[in-house]
Amino acid sequence: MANTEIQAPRSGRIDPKYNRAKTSRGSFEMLAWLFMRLSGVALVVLIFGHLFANLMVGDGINGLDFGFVAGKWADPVWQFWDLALLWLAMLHGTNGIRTIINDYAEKALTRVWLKGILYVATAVIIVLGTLVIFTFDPCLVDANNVPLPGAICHA
Amino acid sequence: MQVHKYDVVIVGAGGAGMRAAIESGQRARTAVLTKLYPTRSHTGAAQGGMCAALANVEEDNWEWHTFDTIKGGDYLVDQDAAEIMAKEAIDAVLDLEKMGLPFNRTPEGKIDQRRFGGHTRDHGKAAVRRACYAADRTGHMILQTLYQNCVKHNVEFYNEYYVLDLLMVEEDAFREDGTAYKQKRVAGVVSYDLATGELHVFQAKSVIFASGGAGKVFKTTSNAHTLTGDGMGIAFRNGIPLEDMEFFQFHPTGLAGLGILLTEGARGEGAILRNSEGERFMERYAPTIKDLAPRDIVARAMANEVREGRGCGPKKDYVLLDLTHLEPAHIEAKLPDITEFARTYLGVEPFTDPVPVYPTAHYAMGGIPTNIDTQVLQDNDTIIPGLFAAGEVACVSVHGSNRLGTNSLLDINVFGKRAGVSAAKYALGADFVELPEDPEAFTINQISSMLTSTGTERVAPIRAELQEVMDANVQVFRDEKSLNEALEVIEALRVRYKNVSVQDKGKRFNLDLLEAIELGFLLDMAEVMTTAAMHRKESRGGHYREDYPDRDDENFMKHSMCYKDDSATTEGISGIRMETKPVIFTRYQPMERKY
Amino acid sequence: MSKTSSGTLYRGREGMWSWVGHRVTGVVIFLFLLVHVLDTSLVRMSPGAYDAVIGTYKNPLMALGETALVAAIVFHAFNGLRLILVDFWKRGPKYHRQILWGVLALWIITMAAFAIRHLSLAFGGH
Amino acid sequence: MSTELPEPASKITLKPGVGGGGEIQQFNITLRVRRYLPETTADAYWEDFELTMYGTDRVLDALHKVKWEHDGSLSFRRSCAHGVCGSDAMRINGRNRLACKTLLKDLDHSKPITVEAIKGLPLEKDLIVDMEPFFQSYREIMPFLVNKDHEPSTERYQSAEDHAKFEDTTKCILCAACTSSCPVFWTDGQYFGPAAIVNAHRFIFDSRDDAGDMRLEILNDKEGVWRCRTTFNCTEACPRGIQVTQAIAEVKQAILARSI
Ligand SMILES: Cc1cc2nc3c(=O)[nH]c(=O)nc-3n(C[C@H](O)[C@H](O)[C@H](O)COP(=O)(O)OP(=O)(O)OC[C@H]3O[C@@H](n4cnc5c(N)ncnc54)[C@H](O)[C@@H]3O)c2cc1C
Ligand code: HEM
Ligand code: SF4
Ligand code: F3S
Ligand code: FES
Repeated sequence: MANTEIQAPRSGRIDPKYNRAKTSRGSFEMLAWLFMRLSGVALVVLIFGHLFANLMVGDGINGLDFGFVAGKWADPVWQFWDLALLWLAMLHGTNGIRTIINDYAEKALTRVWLKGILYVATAVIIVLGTLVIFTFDPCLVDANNVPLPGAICHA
Repeated sequence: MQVHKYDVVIVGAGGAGMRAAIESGQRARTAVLTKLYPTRSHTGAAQGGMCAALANVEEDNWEWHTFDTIKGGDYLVDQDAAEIMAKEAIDAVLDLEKMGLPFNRTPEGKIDQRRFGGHTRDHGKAAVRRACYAADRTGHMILQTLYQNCVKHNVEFYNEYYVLDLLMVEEDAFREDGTAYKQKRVAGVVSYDLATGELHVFQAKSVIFASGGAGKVFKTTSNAHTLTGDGMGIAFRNGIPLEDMEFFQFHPTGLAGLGILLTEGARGEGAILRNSEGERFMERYAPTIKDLAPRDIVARAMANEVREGRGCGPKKDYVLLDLTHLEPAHIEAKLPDITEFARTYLGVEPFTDPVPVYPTAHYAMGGIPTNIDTQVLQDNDTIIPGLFAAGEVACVSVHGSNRLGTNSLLDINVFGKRAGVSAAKYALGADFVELPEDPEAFTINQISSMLTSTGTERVAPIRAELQEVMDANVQVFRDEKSLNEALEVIEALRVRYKNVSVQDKGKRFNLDLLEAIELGFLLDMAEVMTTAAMHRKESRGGHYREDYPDRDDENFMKHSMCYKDDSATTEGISGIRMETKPVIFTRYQPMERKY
Repeated sequence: MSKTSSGTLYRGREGMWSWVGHRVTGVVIFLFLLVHVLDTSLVRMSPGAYDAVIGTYKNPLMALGETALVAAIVFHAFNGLRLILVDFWKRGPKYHRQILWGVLALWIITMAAFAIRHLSLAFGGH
Repeated sequence: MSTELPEPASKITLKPGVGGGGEIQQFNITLRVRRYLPETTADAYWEDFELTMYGTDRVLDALHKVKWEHDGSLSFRRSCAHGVCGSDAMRINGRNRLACKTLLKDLDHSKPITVEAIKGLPLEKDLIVDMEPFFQSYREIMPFLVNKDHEPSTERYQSAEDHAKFEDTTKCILCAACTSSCPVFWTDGQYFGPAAIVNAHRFIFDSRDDAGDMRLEILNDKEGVWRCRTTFNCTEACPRGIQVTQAIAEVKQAILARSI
């Protein structure tokens, strides 16, 4: 008679081969979730305003050009509008993509990589976009301080 | 094969098994072996309620409850056990409430109670509200609550482990009067792991059987496919007697043709039975409490209406349960599940149309004999040290010849708890019994012969024929002829069973194999029930002999004890020996049973 | 994790398909946003470069693409509001399906208005 | 409830044809079962069975017919056969249902009826999956009443309104139809899943319980309620009609309310 006494389980099958990967307490996921809803509401206003101003009024898309942008950003309200839009949309979108990566990337390593790429891309875009909005100068000049064609310079 | 060692091993994780596990798990090293995930156990199907004389809504006391239980069981109840059950009922309900069971509440926030068949005030004066309930899913709540508490107490479950054999040894011993006898002692159990097909031997100081009923010997039954009398069968094959097996309860209101139960709670809430003429026929059979008469009486009344041509439907083979005069909101609040059953399975809208019902095989009053401490008896009074039984598999005899509704959920809680306490106590003061040589040999042999058999018989047709004949011949009305016919068929099926083979030859999840093994238990139980029914030449409670329509206290006021004995023959059946055991009386003398 | 059941596609209902839509549109918008910030950054480089890139947005074929993009945004936006209702309004989960029909109706109306204006501009030209 | 009802009439006239009846319908179906026999074949495959079935038969009856008359190796779990034990959740025509609660007459017979194991849990054989990960999540949310007060000698009182707050989620039979219908659960199996949340809800909103905070803390995990994307598959799948998504929303709000 075999006398292999085995350690009994506390509950469940003999060998609970499954265990949740380490749990994380703390409220990051809650805040992220909340942020998605709050930013969502704000984005509705921001995006619809953006689309309306750019595509609906005046000549619509045909009116879009350097001058149009310059005109808009001359107004600090639009500057702020686009800045908020940029930040919120990027953070909202990034968090959304993060969720999706978490869902579908099967290996831990793939997850890390994909998220790394995502965060770098996000950081680059946000920084770039912010700089563009804040440092925008309608009077673009070349190396010799000559206004570029199309630039709008007031004396 | 693996060997495990535990102080206490519990077979079955229904209400009785888990109630025991909660007690013994806190006192001794306990394992629960169950062929189903615990929450799949059939206790979860119980609907109506669990009674206790809490007197939350009207005057009541546990003595009335005791009396009702004894009278309901047609005086074949061991009265000491009934007293204990009725008295401990109150704590049993309160225990469950404290464990978290979400009972329905009275306006003051106490546990609400409702009427149930056979439960009366002051020894039969009028129906009383005694059943504590959680809508019509009381059993579900009990099962969930007990499982939750097992999780809380870290009870060790071996899920989908089928217990197939009980390991016992016999020792020479002497009675007080000096006569020699063989004392059985329990050493452990053999189980089969469904997932892997491996055998596991569990060595244990105490073993508790809590494996539930055997309703699948009948075709029309409220019982689950998995209630195949395994525990009773294993005990019987190991020489332990079975008590009062002729008493099987047929619940009046099963969905016609399907057997799915509609709780008596429906009648407790005011539903009534009608025949094809629209008559409330129970007025004729039980003038005082009418539709709330005990189940045996109502079931026979229904069968009688049908026999006399007042059945409904194209085949005139059922009667109607009428809820249409009740407030829909009230039904929805109190009986949501059963109204859904009527809708789902029969397409009947119970708010506007009466529901077709017919008696359905429901509950085994008999089982493994135990004393009030749930210790199993190897004869009328010798206990088997370390072996316990509780729940439907057992017969402490609180139900006698007919169980009152709500008394079984009570039984499993009261005696489940007692079993857990006693088993742990025994285990803490005892040593392991040496396992017999090759403990698993019998089971290995049984399994491999089924797997390698070249026989041509299949499990399903044998089982179907068995169930047909039991429904036709051993149901609410029985007589010598019908029982004889049944026995003949059973014997023929037993012969065919020897030649059975299974198609699935694998090791993983071989349910084909297990159905074949279960069929063996069913055949045994059918044979025992029918032989015992043949032997009891009187009518009492759930057992009604048309050839002996009266109760015969002189000759039959005693429990029947059915032994497997290869050298004996009873009623022409070899291998079975029938004996009797006296009924324990304390204060209630038998009276005529009228409602 | 060992293998799980493969087999047919799960036949989810409105809730599941709206979620698929929400997810897909979310990703599409995000990808566009990356590009859009990059092209807008050209305003820091030179008006000509910016106008050239913006010019490509103005051809009729792109107009269809833009309409699709706006359709994605509008769906995502309205459905996002629906999700917020489901999350915060007590009866949201109960009426989520009705709200979805509302979202789709609003979406169609909005898109019809937008498409008429935008496509007529794009195709009508100057 | 203690309203006394008036005695119902001793005799009434029944509407003609009352109580159903009539000829029992009979029909032919093709049952297309996703088979997986790990001991004989490496991969899952489809197998068709042509069956003649009757009016009140359920998918479970069809499976039994196959097992009992055609192929004994077909494996599936079942017990109660009327939707209360939770053994037989499976994917029927692409959706999670209980086989014992799905009447064949309600399905389209012109096409094969497909039956597959539920998704997202390790497949063991035919329609049987390993339920252990599912129960593991259940056990993690502390599914039991915790009350730190002194034990009263009678029951703990609870008003009917307090009882109503969590009654819906007490109906759960742990069948896993919800969890295994959840697209988030399918992805990596790490999400606690709707069933665990439902059972946490049952205690969080029980006025007698004192451990709600701990459960909220557990579900505030990265694999907790925030992974729910409100796809409602769980609610559609629940054979007990539990408003699962609603329950999840209530838990989310409780966590928010507690943190803010
Ligand atoms: C539809 C229905 C409604 C009912 N309504 C009521 C009611 O309202 N009130 C009332 O008081 N009573 C009611 N009853 C009766 C009552 O529910 C049962 O008698 C009681 O629940 C039995 O409990 P148990 O623990 O003994 O067995 P069960 O709950 O049946 O559990 C049996 C356990 O044993 C295990 N098991 C069986 N065989 C083996 C084996 N070979 N190896 C390992 N494990 C095994 C099973 O896995 C299971 O866990 C009802 C019964 C039915 C069928
Ligand atoms: C217009 C207003 C918007 C609203 C109201 C909105 C709303 C939401 C909400 C509520 C969610 C969460 C969904 C969930 O948790 O199930 C979400 C997810 C998401 N959003 Fe938005 N959003 C908007 C704009 C955007 C924009 C501009 C982007 C792209 C940059 C974006 C990309 C995403 C992504 C990728 C997800 C994740 C999808 C998922 O997990 O399934 N959204 N959105
Ligand atoms: S919530 Fe519903 S679907 Fe989910 S496990 Fe419970 S009963 Fe099954
Ligand atoms: S299906 Fe899953 S995503 Fe949420 S609503 Fe149900 S848990
Ligand atoms: S067999 Fe019990 S739920 Fe289907």
